[in-house]
Amino acid sequence: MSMTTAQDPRLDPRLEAFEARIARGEKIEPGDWMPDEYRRQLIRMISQHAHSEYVGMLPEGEWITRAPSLRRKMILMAKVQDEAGHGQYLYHAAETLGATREDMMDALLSGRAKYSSIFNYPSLTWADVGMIGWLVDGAAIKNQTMLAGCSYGPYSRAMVRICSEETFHHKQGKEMILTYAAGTPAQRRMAQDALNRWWWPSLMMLGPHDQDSPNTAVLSRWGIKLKSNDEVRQEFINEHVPELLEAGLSIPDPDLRFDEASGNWIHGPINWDEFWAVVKGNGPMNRARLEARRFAHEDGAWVREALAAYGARSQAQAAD
Amino acid sequence: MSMTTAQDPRLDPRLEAFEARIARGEKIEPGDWMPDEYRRQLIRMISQHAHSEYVGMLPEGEWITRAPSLRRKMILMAKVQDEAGHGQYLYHAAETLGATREDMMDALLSGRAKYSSIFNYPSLTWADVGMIGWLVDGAAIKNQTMLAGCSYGPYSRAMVRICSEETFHHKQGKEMILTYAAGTPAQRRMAQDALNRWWWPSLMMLGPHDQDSPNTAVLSRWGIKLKSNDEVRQEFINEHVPELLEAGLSIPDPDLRFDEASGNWIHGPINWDEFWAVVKGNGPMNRARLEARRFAHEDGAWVREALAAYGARSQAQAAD
Amino acid sequence: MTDLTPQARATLILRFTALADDELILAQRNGEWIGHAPILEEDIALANLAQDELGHAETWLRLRAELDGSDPDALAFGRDATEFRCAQLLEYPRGDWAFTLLRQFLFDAYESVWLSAARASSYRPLREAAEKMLREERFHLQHSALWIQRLGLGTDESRRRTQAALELQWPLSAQLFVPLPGEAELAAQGLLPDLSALRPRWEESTRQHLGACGLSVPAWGAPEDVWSRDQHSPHLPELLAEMQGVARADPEAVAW
Amino acid sequence: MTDLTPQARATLILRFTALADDELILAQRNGEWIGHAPILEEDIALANLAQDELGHAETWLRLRAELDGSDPDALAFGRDATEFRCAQLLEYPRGDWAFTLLRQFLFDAYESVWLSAARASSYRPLREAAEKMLREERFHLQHSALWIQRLGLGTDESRRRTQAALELQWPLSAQLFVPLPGEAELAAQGLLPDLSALRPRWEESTRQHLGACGLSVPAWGAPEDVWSRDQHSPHLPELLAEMQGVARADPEAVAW
Repeated sequence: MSMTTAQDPRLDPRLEAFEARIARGEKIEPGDWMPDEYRRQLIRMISQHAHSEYVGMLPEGEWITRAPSLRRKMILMAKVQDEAGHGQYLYHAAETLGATREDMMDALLSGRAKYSSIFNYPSLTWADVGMIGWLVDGAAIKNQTMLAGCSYGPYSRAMVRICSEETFHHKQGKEMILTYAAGTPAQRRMAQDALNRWWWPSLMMLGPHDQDSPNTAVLSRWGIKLKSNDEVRQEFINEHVPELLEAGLSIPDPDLRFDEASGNWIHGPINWDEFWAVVKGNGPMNRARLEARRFAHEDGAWVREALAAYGARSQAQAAD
Repeated sequence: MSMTTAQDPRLDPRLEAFEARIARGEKIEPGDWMPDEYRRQLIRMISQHAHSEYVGMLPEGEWITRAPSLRRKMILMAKVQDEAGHGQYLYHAAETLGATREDMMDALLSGRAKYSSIFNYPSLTWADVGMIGWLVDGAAIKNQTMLAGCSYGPYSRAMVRICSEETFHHKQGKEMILTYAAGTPAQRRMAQDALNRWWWPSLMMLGPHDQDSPNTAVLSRWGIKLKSNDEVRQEFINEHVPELLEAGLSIPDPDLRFDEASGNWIHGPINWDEFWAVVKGNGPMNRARLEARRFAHEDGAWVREALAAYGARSQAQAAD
Repeated sequence: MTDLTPQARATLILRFTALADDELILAQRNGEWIGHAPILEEDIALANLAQDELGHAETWLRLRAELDGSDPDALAFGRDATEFRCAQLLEYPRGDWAFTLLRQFLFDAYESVWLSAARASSYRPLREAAEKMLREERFHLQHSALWIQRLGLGTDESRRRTQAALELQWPLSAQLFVPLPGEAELAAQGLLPDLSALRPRWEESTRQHLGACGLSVPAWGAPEDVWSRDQHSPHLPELLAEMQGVARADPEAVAW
Repeated sequence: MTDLTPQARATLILRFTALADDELILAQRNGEWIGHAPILEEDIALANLAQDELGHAETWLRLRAELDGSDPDALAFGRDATEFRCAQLLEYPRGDWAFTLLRQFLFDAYESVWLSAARASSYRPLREAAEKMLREERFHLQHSALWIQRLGLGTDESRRRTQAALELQWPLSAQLFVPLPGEAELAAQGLLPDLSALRPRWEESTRQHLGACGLSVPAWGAPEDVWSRDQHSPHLPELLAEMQGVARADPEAVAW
């Protein structure tokens, strides 16, 4: 049992200087002093974000083998590859804060770590790939654009890079859905059905309402989160609703309305029970995603062992 | 090194009685005296035949999951099930001669035992399932009808039972191809393509020409083989050529002609090089079939162990 | 039959679809084993099971057809994943022999209690179909229950594999008991079995057998983690791509 | 291009189809790994490989289209198994990591010698395409050759798996060198590489590397066991069912 009494971090004289730097818009870099809580919150957010990219390869990756044209297959492979790359940058960014890849992977595979709720929804038709690009990446971009301005240098720079790639994915997803919305009856049905299933999860993935979001206050003070979940969600809705309607699709929210005064599209009530169930990760789909990740991990154990053995052997030879 | 000099079996006094029984059309039964060579030839033939049923589940079985209607799926499952059942009867028939299932399975999986060359051709389209039923089962029936009259009781009775089921499969295959031959352009193309690929292998599966068939003489004397390969092949051709032509399909043999004098359809030269290559079993497809059998066998090892352990446990409990 | 309300008719159609889809998808998974079972006798047994299941699927689709004039083949081979109403338990890949036989056991036990209750339905076609299927189903349940015994009480390896399958399948099984829209009303009217009454019966009998076979039943998930039957796993579209590929490749075909 | 004889044109079309099909099918198999590789870095590497291969397939289909006006997508997604001209080596399921990387190595080595020779073709579009692809291909070969080294010289387990893959794949590789109808004549005319001259070069370089990696190369099968490119394994229709399912499900679709 530890009996040390930690000094109240709010009394640390370095805190004032740190907060002043943030206020001036300076970036905090890996070697710089930072409060433990700042480090902890960042590791939590960045590793969750990395896991989301890693798990996020699955719902779309399943469709690589089924993409219906050479061009779509190529685009989708490149996109899932980008997601793997994003996972890589983000794991590196978390490592600059002292987290290790092994620990993070272990936390993911054991079910302790979270990842974005959105990836626990299954992709059931080919149009889901387009809808994920348009809505899910669209929502992600709003969030990432905000995070690109965050106070921690490595995270901010990773976000800048990721955002520019995501913008590309977003365009491709939109183009795909617009094609199908103007396509054959079967294609139109498929696009509408995908919208019906992905609309609400896309709103939810931006997080709980501000009053239910426990971390928002501290994250905002330290320049990690520059906007609230509800603000980001509103931006997402305002951009996407008119485009979806123009494509001739209907949005599965009977209460959705345009508010002249604020210039905002106002959505109806969100089913947060579903959100929390998905976030908590007990559902069958969560299990399936983690099973897939665990299977790939265990199935690849002998490869990683061979790699290590070969590396050791090469080093020994080089030392001779 | 064994120095025993076996007595010339042709001098065994029981041989004359044995051959007289066969001449009278009596069946030889498991307990009866029989020449070693009779036993050896029968074990060879029956176990090859059993293996053929067992391996023969594969080319059609692959299409169970892809059958395009509820009725066809049902028929195909029943058919492959029948093949498993035929394998069972035949392994039992070989066991009556002293062969063991383990030895036979080992001979198959190690590549020592042969099975019908026909199952080393792949099924590439759904129409192959129909064409296998019509041609391959059609050829098998000709052979099996002949074997139903053979002198060894258990083999003869297995053949009677198998033949009646095969007749059913043959009808179903024919009905399927007739449907497609009268169907859409794509269905017609598929049926013709299947005929192009299965015609020659079906002729070859009935075995080499009489002059190249080393076992025929002794098998015929002992009433095991009542007709030569060429006779059986001619029966097959005479029955199937008119039906295939009537279906509007063309047979991939430019030399095929009807001989008024004999009333036979005369086929062109058979590419026996291909036949021997397939029989010898070095080709990629042979390897794939045996891999599939070996995989199922190894993959099921733990199940068979559990079965044995459970059996031992139940026996022990019953003895308490 | 003629005095069904439109609502009752719609709900019956939905339930027959769910019944058919469970059987069809399970038949598909079991069909994958034919030719690849650990012993030749089980190739035969699995083929038997799969044929019975396919037969049940056809029966339910025909009961649906009597209500809406639909075509069973068009439903089986022409619908996309989102239009299916099977439970996810049936969608999962065949896995190993323990996975396949445990799923069979859990489903057979469910089907037995469902069919037993359906014999009391006020809808005669359902009553008659249930009566007929129940005879086959008892044999299925015997077969799968015996295998669970062999695997649970066989070797350490077989117990480990069966337990691992149970960890995944038990929470999935809850979806079998989620009522379809309108189903509770039809249960109250005596047209359909009451799923909430069946679940404890199913649970009691499966728990008892699993326990006797040395397996430990994991906890249920939270109630909100139980999905309705319009929520599928990504295994379903994969399965359908294989199952429907030939049928869909030639849209002009009138007969297969 | 205008002075090709009809026979030469037909043979070129056939060869471009074979080249495209090998790459397309390999891209499909490699694509199955994306999201499931043993380390995240290899998800990225495999995705790279698969994209390059798909790009090569498109290039070859475009070269074919210049000769017969065919539509690359229609060829990729509309043909049945019997119309494909890929080698069976590429059709086999992805297997384990050793199987995938060994196939990649054997195929990369083949592609490198083929493309090197094709730079001397008298058919300019082929010459130019080969020049361009060769740059990518050298990187592929480096990557797969390094992996064979790691696996062959890694652990006993990794060597065992790689050796098992080699037993199956080596005899299958012979099919890569079987000339298409009319191809020997075009080789003599300098339009296409001479496969019979390439085989010893390929064999020398692969044998040398495999040997250095502690792997033993099995014997070739008999000459008559080598199949022409219109003979496929049953893995091909299975692969195509998955690959073409969406594209074929809606025959009215003009754009995907």
